[in-house]
Amino acid sequence: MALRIGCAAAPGRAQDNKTGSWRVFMPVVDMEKCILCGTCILSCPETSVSEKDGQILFDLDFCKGCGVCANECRAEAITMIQEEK
Amino acid sequence: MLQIMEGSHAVAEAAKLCRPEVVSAYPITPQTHIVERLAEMVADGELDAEYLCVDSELSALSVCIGSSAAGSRVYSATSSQGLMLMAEVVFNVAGMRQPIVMSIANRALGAPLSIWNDQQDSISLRDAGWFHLYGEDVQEMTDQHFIAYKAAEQHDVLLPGFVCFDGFILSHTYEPVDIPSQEEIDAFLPPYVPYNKLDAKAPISMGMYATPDYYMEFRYETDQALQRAGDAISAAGKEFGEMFGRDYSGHTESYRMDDADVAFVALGSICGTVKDAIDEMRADGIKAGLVKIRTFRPFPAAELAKALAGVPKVAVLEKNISLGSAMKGAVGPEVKDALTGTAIEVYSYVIGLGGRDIRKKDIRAIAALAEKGVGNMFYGLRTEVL
Amino acid sequence: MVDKSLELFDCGHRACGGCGPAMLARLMLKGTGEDVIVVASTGCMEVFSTPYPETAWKVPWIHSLFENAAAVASGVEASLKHNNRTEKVVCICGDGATFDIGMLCISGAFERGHDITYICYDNEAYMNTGIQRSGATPYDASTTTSPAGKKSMGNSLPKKDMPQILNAHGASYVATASVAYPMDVMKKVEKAVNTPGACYLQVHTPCSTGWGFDGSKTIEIGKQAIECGLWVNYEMEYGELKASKKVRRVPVDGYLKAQKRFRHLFKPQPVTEEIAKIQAIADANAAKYGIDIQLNE
Amino acid sequence: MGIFLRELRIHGRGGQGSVTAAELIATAAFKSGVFSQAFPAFGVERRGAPVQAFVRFSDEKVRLRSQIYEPDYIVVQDSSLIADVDVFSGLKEGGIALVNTENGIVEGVPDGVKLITIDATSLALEILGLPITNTTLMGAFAAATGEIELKSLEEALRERFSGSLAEKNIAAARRAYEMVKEGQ
Repeated sequence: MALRIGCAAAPGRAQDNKTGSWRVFMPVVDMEKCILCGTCILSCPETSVSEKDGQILFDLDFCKGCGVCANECRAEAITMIQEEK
Repeated sequence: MLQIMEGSHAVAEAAKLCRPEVVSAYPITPQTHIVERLAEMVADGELDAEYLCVDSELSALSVCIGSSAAGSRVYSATSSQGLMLMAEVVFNVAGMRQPIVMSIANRALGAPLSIWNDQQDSISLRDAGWFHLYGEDVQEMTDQHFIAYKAAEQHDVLLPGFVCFDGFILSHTYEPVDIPSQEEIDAFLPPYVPYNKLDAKAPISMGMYATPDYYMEFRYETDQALQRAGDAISAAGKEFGEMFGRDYSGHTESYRMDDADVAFVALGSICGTVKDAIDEMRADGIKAGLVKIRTFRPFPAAELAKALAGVPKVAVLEKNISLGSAMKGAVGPEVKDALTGTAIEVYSYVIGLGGRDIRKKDIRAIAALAEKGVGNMFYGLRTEVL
Repeated sequence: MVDKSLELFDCGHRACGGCGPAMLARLMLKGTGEDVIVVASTGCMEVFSTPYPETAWKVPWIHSLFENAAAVASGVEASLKHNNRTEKVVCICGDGATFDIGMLCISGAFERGHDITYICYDNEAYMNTGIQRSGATPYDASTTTSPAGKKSMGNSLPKKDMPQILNAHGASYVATASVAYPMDVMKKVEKAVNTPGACYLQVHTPCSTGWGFDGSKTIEIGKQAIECGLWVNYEMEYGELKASKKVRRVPVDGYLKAQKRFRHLFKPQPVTEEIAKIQAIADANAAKYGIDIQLNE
Repeated sequence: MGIFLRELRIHGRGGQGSVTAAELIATAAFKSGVFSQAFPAFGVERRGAPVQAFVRFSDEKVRLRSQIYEPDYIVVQDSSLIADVDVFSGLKEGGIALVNTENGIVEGVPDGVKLITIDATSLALEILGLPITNTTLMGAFAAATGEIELKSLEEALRERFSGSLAEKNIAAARRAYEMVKEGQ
């Protein structure tokens, strides 16, 4: 049966939907200003902000460019810039 | 063991023997004695199940969805208005492919309010994706619970089933019934093995929504599964017959159909009265017969066509009314459809609504009407009060 | 610092940019951990997170209907109990499913005292179907079924006090939270799932589309609601108030002005008597929950 | 056909235990080797309202599900019912009417019907201490019709009731059985 009985599915397929294409503005972080407080990570509705080796990373495959991270950044380290497509 | 007991209590015994882990129901006449008895069994430690005394039928069947999805065998029972209150959930259960078995003590629907028997409740939900079994007597309706669980839980089926029996007429009747032992039922009905279940060790999402790209395919799959349920019911009925001597491999049962000039088609307890009436008619030279429908969903069209082949007239006895339809009853058109391409005349007779008693003489009168080609009507209306 | 590999709510879901409920879905699962079964009602979150076959849920999740999540969860819990399983059972339902259509099933589940946590994501209207009023819609908010007009100031009814209704059922733990305070949400979810019995959590989840503000302001709006006293974060245990978030309260005007749903209160000119009524609601909240920071403190 | 079907209709009032009586008679008949069927006239009657219950007895499985219109036997739990209800309706010629009455006077008994009266109320009061007549009438029914054996009736009563309650009911049934036997 190709369809999962009862309209059920295993996790993993949501990532097929690359919501990054919805974006108009793109977040850019100035690591000079960033204090690594994690607010942007916790606030992101898309689970698309992460930190690795002291760097804040945006997963642009999924970031919808809502700007919550920039709005909430207390160090004002994130700016939203218009993206060229 | 053959013993005498009330129909409702026999159903409760059957439910218990199927070892449900969760029982969730809301009391409604004439189903109450079933759930009261199950509550006693749990209270006395005879049945090791979670018994949820819920706020409504809506919750009762919703609880069943949750427990079933979590991997438990579950049981519920209802009637009439209760079934209507859970109607949205009824459709949902089938779409979610949860093999829940629910007893329906058939009762009329309001308005006007009526606590008495007809089959409007379950017939009205014939398109919900559940299989429907109808019992003629306490023995048959009891046995059908074992068959229902067995068929429902097959992995190529995974659909819920109604076990329907006439409220009061069967639910409140005391008669001898053979109740199998726990060992026998354990041998017939193995523990439930879910196909999908909610489990943190292997997460899945159940009951997602489908866009137009998928919805029709899910409905198609459900229909296919319901067709396979027919085979599963038949196979389980045959196996049950081999183990217990009562064979339910047929979706229909023919009674004195040899050379019949008029055949009745009916569901449920009325079939007993019809059989007695047929014996009388045959003694008087009227060649009548009966084809009883045991499995109403999936509709056993091919089996009915075979059973009714060559009979000039068919009288479908309907304990329901499909308001506004041409034939009046809901079963008649399906019987007629099954006989497409034949010269057999099919008539519906709406009879016994809201507990109106049905006697042998009524059955004889309907045979006479069918002979004359008069049908698709209410039978036995009290015209003086109209 | 949060490691993305621990995320239980996947990216790729279809919520609007800046979605408050999507924030909650993530935070909630951080609070529960992975040993959980989630029961969802029909609603915005269900639709944006589970179009077949793309589920955003990495934990077991089930949706049945709009109104029956509490009953489905009761059934899940009964099955787990019977089989000595350890998963926590959590409902996540919108305010329509909670305040209105689901009341019967919720009342039954809380009366029976199942060991479940019911979380309402409160965005104060039926957002899934296009912003119709619910029992959670605040006074004077304009929605598509309570529109402001020449003879209407919007929703004429006060917000239903759902937490008190569940307190009256004897719930072990009842709390409110806001996605504007993520750590507080996670902490309360964790507390609720570890408290035996039926627990209720009502989380303010601003909706940029439904309320009319820019998606970047979701958290800012949530904070404003708390700072003016129109939303109060508190915790109750067995019906007793245990804690509430204290604020230096500001007038309600700023919060209202920031949202299109209250625009009719200010344009063409301010309707001072209506704004005063809303201020009175905030004042009553402040008095009831003791949220005002006193100057001498 | 060959099926020899006998039918009983019990007339009582809500609360008098007519349904229980029908069930116990069917149980006793089953224990006597008969295929029996008992069912109430399904209704919403409250305490005191006239009610009916039915029993069928047969040597083979009973299939008929209609109510009973032409009974072989009727049991009337309270003679005051005769004024309210046509208890004799359809009673077959040669049929038996068992009526609970204090004074033995029963009006309107059709011709050809065998009337048996018993003061079941006094008997029940004496033995059970309660005016509950159904078990007493069961004993009388057993004696009057021979459909059920007294031994089977006692068994059925022991299954339904426990301890001294069972024994008192059995004593009442047995006493009524003897009284009817003596009267015959």
